[in-house]
Amino acid sequence: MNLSPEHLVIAPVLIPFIAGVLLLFLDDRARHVKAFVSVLSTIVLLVISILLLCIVHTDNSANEDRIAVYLLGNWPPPFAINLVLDRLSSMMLVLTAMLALPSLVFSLGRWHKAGVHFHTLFLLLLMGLNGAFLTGDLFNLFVFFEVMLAASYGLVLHGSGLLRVKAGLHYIAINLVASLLFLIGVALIYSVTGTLNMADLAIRIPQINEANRTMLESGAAILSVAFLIKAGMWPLNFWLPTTYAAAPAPSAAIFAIMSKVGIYVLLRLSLLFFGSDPGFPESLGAQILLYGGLATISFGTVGVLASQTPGRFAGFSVLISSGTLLASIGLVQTEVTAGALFYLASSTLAISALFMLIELVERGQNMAASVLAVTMEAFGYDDEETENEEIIGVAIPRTIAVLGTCFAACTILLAGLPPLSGFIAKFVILNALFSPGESGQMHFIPATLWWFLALLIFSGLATLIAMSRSGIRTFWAPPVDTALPRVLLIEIVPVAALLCMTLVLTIQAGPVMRFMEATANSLHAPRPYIEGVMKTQSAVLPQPMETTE
Amino acid sequence: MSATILFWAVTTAQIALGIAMVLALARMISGPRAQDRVLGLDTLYNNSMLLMLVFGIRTGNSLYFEISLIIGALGFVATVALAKFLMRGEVIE
Amino acid sequence: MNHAADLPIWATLLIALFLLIGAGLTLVGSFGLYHLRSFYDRIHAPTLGTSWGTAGIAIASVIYFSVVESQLVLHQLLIGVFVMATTPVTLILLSRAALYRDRTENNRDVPPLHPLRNLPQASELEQDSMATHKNAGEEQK
Amino acid sequence: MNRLFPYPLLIILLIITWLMLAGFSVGQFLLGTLTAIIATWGLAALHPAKPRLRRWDLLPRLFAIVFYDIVRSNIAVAGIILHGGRKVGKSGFMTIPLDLRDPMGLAILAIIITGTPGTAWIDYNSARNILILHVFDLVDETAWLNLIKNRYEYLLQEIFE
Amino acid sequence: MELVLSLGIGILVGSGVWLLLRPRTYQVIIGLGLVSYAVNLFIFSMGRLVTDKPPVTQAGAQIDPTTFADPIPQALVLTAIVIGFATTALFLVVLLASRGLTGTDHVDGKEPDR
Amino acid sequence: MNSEDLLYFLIALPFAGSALAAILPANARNTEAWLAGSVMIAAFIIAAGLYPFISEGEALRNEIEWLPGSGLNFTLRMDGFAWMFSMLITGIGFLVVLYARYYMSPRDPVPRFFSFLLAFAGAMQGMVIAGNLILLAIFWELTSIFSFLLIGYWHHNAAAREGARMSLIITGTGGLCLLAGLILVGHIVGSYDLDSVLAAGDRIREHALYVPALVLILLGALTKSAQFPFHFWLPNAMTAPTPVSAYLHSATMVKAGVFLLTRLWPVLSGTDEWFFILGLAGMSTLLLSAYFAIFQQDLKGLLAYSTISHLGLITTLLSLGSPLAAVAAIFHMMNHATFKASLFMAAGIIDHEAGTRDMRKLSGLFSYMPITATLAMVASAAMAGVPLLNGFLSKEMFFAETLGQHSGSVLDGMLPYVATIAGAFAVTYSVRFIHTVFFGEKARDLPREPHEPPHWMRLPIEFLVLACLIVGIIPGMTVGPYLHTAVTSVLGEHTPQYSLAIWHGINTPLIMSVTALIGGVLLYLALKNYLARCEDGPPGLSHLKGQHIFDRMLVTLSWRWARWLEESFGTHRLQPQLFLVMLTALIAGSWPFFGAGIDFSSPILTGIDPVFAILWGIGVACALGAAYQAKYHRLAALILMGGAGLVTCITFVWFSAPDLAVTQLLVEIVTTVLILLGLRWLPKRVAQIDNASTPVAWTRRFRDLMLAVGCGGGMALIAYKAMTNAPLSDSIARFFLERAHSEGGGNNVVNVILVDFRGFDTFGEITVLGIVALTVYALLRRFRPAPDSIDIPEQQRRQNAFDDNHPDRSIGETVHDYLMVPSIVMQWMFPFIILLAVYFFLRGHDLPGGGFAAGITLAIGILLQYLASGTRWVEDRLYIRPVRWIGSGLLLAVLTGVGSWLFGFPFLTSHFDHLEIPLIGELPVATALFFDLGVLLLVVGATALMLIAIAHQSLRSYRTRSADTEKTGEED
Ligand code: NA
Ligand code: NA
Repeated sequence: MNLSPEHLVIAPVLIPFIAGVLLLFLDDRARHVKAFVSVLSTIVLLVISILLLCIVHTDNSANEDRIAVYLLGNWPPPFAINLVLDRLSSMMLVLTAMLALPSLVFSLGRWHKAGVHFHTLFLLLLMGLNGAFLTGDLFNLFVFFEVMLAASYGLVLHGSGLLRVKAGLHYIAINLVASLLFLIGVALIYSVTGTLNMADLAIRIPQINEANRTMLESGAAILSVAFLIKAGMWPLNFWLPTTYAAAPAPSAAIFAIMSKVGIYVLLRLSLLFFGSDPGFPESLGAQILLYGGLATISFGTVGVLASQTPGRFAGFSVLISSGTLLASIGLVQTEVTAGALFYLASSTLAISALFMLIELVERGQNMAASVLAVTMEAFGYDDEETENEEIIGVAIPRTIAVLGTCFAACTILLAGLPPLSGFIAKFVILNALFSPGESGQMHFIPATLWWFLALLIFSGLATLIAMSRSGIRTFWAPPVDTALPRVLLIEIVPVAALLCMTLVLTIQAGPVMRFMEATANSLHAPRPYIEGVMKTQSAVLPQPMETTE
Repeated sequence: MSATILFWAVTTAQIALGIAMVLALARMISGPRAQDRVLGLDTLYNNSMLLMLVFGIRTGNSLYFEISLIIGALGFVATVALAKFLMRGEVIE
Repeated sequence: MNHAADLPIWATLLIALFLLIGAGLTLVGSFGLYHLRSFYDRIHAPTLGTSWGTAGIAIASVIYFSVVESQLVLHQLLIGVFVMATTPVTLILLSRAALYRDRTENNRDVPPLHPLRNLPQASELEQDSMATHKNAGEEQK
Repeated sequence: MNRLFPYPLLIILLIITWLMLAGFSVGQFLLGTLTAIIATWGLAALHPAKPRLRRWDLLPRLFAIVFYDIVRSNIAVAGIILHGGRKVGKSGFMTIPLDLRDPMGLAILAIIITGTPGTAWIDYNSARNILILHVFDLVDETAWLNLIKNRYEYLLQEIFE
Repeated sequence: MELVLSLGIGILVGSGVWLLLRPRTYQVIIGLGLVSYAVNLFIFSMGRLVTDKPPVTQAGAQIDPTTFADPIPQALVLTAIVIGFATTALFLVVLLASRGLTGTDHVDGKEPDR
Repeated sequence: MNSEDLLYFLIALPFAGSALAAILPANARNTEAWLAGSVMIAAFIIAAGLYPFISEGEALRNEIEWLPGSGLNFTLRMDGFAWMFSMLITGIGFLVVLYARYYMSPRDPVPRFFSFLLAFAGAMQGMVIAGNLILLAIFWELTSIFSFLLIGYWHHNAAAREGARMSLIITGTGGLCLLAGLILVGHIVGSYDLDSVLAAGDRIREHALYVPALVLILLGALTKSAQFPFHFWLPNAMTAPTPVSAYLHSATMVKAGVFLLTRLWPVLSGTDEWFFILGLAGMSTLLLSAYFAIFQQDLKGLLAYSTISHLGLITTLLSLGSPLAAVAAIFHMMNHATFKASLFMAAGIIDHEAGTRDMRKLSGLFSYMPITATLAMVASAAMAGVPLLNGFLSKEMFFAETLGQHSGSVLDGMLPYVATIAGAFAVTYSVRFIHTVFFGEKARDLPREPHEPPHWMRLPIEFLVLACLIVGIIPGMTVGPYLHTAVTSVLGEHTPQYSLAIWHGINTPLIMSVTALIGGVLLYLALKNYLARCEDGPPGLSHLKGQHIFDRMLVTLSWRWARWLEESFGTHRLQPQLFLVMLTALIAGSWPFFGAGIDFSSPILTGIDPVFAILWGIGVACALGAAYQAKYHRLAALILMGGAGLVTCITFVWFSAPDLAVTQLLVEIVTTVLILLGLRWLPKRVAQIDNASTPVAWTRRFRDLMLAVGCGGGMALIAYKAMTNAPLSDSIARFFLERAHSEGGGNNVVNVILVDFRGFDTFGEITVLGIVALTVYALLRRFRPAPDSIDIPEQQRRQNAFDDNHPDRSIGETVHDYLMVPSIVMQWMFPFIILLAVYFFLRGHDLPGGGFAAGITLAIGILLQYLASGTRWVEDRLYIRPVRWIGSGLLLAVLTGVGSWLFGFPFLTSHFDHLEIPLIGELPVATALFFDLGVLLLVVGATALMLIAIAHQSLRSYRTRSADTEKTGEED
């Protein structure tokens, strides 16, 4: 097979897809084979994602923009669909794979047995995520959003149960409405631009006449609402903590990246479509992102304090993370964007680890398990899925100590305390807000920045208060009758691995930030991206066949 | 001449079918029983199938034929399901 | 009306005739559906549309396209065949459902479950209909 | 052979259907044959009771009769609807004991009765072989009985039994 | 025609939105259905309304793009219809599961407090 | 190795030791102590060895690039001041380790203790030698975290947990504020490098952001150093093991605040803001805490308040802004560390030996432990500021400084008096400590029989007390040069002349000292009897405990208010969420029009066709009817929705989209059946007129109605505007129309777009369908019907009962009769439907149809068999494995796409050719057909899977029902 490197770009979409589909041919009892195939493909995915990142970014390429464009069906841009690999998308791919592998391994402990087709759904979720990050076409983005959402519905509902079904119902209803808004927005944009390719849109939008401009803005605004729902902006985000808390732990762990898809799209499209407009930073859209982000941080903070279960707490942490990112995007400054990207990576890893950890800790209280048991018992028919619940791996000694350490690490990460990457992330954002030196030096700092500063600090504090509250209750003052949670090695290793990644992020903060800065620079100056896409030529045939151009 | 005759015939037929659809709708809305509504829907399907056939004549284009074919061959499935629901309380036993 | 002007007048007239017959019958049928008072009367009405209503318009279409395309185009007739075959299914099912519902509601205008016997007394109908049927069955035996 | 072509008559009908849909050409004939064979396999999988057509030569006659009756009853019913009041006083149920037992024959009878305006197949009791009809214009019950028994059932019995 | 269709879309959306805001899951699914129709029509109408110009070309003929309806919105609607079908089915099953587990068909899984 | 590199060892050693300590076995008390002691002493030796490099006022610097882009580097910088702290941290650290070896019980999990202690030492060390403000903040927060862990060491004790948490929250908050403040400083200076910052004092003080930065930094420092009003965490932290208190709460942790103030003193001090904020905090802390200390009954509590008070003294000194005061502050930091550490250790010994720290119980211990008592007395004297001890020297310098003029304010004027009174209080509590514990009659009912501790345990105290004495008597010869190095490194060229003599002659400070001494003793005598019995805490203020206020505030803020806010600004209900979503969308979508308005001037209108208008009249009626009926007449609503779908479908035909119409119609049919299948499981609902007719309900409905009207109106407007907009000439549609046939091999442009130009969309779309089918299937495997819908439907019950009650009928005969004719027709329709499916599939590329339509058609065919004959009947005959269909479809689609790689083309590149087949003629064959076949297979599989999965629920609940019946016996 002619596997020239350019086909690597589509591999993040195809690998999970093919693996997931092949699993459909395996019997449900061949669980070990299924597990092997899906873990293996996720490892391959991780390797390829890292390779792709290396293709678009090497340390000495920080000042040039390398992109790889993949023309699906070999049709020339901007007519058909293409995939575009740039720094941002490759970073999101790596992040996705980095979350996927631990979540998947974690699920092997017990969750993948809680229902059928877990691995397929999981892999197809990865396909949806990767497709959404790679695609350079607005409608294709919708399609991959739907792939991702459909799989996420399946993963939220995985194992069924009252909580999950109730949460799933709300989640699905709201996301269905969001999808409809997405369609309306895309349709309006198409009606005034006549194109769907993102790069082409970036060229056409500034040239639109005044009458159509209103329509375009209306479409873009409706589209943004769809993205903001997914990103979890207040007041469109009440479903999020409930859903994430109800979702099975490995699902929630991979969902940590899902709210970031909304952020990713907002960041990419707003800068691509409107970034060339010098008035954009002061525009209403940017302001809404900024203030909405601040409101979201506030609400997340309040929720973090008010949450009674760790799951909801983690859900509200997602909101804080989203709010911070939205507000950062709303500031439309390259430095802030770079900081926000670092924050995105760090907080995603931390939240993912937290969701898995919570389940392990709660296992002591035996809540999740009992919910599952009730469902299975209530409806008479025996379930072959749960019959053979044998232990894979070894239960680890000093469980509480290990869990406690991980919990502490999560607290530190989410509260933005040193020494893990949560601190660095918060610092780089704050530092960018008050960018020292050269251009900075503003004697007047706008009130919003103060608010942002205060909220960043206060949200960290609230996280600290809430997590110390529950951490102390869980680890330091365990109720008498709590059984020691039975935690398997393959469940705690993923958590530890994610936390170690944040440590790596901290230690390697320099190179990582250089990458983020380069990413932010290309986002804010998308000319090379646009030209790179538009100039891509179709492959010419070795043997004569009708070609394009 | 041909064109005029055909135009009037087609227009009359379309309007007649349109009115027929309205009448079917009236039955769908007024009921009074579920079976009346189902009957109304079935008639609406059939009338619209005819409308599409006439539309095909009007446009001289046979591309719209499939839609009539589908209503004709498969449109009854929905009605069957509705009727069975009324009769058995369950669509598939 | 792309090709309308090219049509020979006989074809035009035939087409117009069948169109009007078909549409007219369909309209009458739908009017009946709307107008008639009892459900069992109403089920007769739409068959106007599904029989000659459909046939008329399908024939008009066949003539039109056969003349325009100068070859025999018959596929519209298939529609008529399918409609003819499937309409009874829906009507049978529907009327049976209506009958069932009317019987469980002790509607006196419908035939009894045992058509060879007389209608049961009103007093019996008020009771559990199942019991009534049971008695009826035994008596018959 | 039987497994490959389980329903020869059906295959022919299907090929005709295909040709009507896709147009008449040699290619379409071959394609249609192939499709028809596959389609009959679909039916064969369900293995429904296989109808035995004893007198298929009577089929055209049946069709002609039905065609005529439908035209006639269209006119009749349309007339009643247009002239009659809201409630058709003459409509009503009637019970007909049947002799025909073949399911396919019964199905065709039901299609004829229901497809023809003015009569509707309401209920059928297989144990007693009794049919309940609803007749739109029930002036002369024996005429209807005659129509069903002698005009349709007789022919169908000839064809199928 | 534009006026008729846009009014139609508007009323479909209005009815659908009203139903989406109702407390019973069944109302919501019907609402989703109505809004889906409207959105499909909306996307479709972005290609402008042209009668009798289906985007089916003639083999070998010279192609004048103005003589065909815009095929892109149609392709998008097709995708949207399929996805809408899938999600409707899913929502239906989830509402059934919710009804089964909670015993109620209220969207929140419990009857509102009186 | 360079001396600079040794700086890393100062930090790395403790952390490495900490990691090692953590993995040692639980009972390795001696190994742990040896390890920790070695680390401390090694670090001490390294630090000591570095003195020559910094004694000349130079700073040792070392830097590793970390995050250069943001100005954060791993910069270490040791000057005299940092060196002094390094010595305290490692030196006292060593003594504490030694002490802890004997203090900790063999049952305690010591690996954790020593691990945390070493980590804390490392963090503290890092904090003092950080050469970058952000690095400093990092280590600062680390000290908070490790101190939290140390305070909560005995976490089975609720007080320890609470104390630990409080300290973490307060110092953590302070740390975050500090970070913000330091970032502001970095903003002003343009660098976080300590050297650059220290060189930019004037710029900082003149900058507009000086005050916010100052306030934020002071918040950090004051919380850490337990200054009023943030002092209350410290007494609560006394639940920590005593070695921890001796280390953290005398020498290290609490000193971090004043360390920072001193570190930044050159750039921040000297302004009014500095003086007032810091002075007020320092003076009130100094006085109040000394007063509070008097009334403590817990030994460690007394020491804790004393510590706070002394830190207040240091803060006050720093607030004054004069270099001499700074000298005094630095000096007092050292002195306080020595005497307070020894006092804590002594208190620990008393607690350890006597079993209590309650001064009401302790009495006359001198006779049991004379040596310890003596040592404690000397240290207390130092604390009280008795001459010949180190505490006296720095206190004299303090008194002297209070007399100077600093800002001429009232605060300034009050200062000497406050200082003297606080001094007197210090004497009082020191005397009380000694007198109560060691003198008086022998305590009788002590939990344990007290005696001298092991000698090694006392050694650290002896050592520290010796230091107090030596420094107190010959300061110039001992501590003098080092202090000078420290002072110079802070004050640089501003270093004042000062002398460390014991005797300065009789001057005002001496008189103040004497006054304080005498006054303090007198006060003790006056209060002696009261104190012997009183409750913990000062009279009248005992209920006013910072802890309670803090707890209350925390609960109110972080719980009650938070929950109220969450409930007020959030919701758990779906309806408000959807309302907000749609309201937001409405506002977002219409906002651009408010500015620009809507221009209807040049619409491209096509004339209104009356039939089309009638059609939409029907559509509208159906939509409204469905909306109206959906609550109580579900079936009617479904039927009406079907009507609206039909109108939609016709509209597609009308405006040239036959493909859409076909698909819409087929989907419509399947959806109707699907919803009907579900309807069986929904609860019976009968219309209740009075239901929710309250004003609230009406308001809500009105509100919803308004939103519905708004959304509908908005959509109508936008749709109208878009439809009447002039078509674009440069739309990408042109490309597709022109090339569909020539390059895509198909005449049906929509289909060519779907399977070729935008085949990737279809690829995703079928994936969605597949995923949903799998999810539906998975969810329904766990389906549990509600109790009231578990029974078979009433119709079936009646019909079965009827059959049952008739001897000539068998069960199921009614339904058999009922379905006999329809099911024959439906069965015989099956081959025709298969034929139609093939037809739609094959012609799709050129004419309306395609894989999706074909797939649904086939699925409808299968569905029809289920409708006709029931699940069992069909499944006895047709062995459908929908998941395999789904898998095959998706696989075929992807393989078709991947196939193009073989020829070196991207995914989904299609190829087509016109094959010349004998008899049939030219046949266009496109690879896209295989892709479309994949679509077909998937659609059949997915649709069948969903429908069958729902249909199976009836069977499954039937099975459950019969199982139940067996258990409970026959029903009636
Ligand atoms: Na999300
Ligand atoms: Na009839």
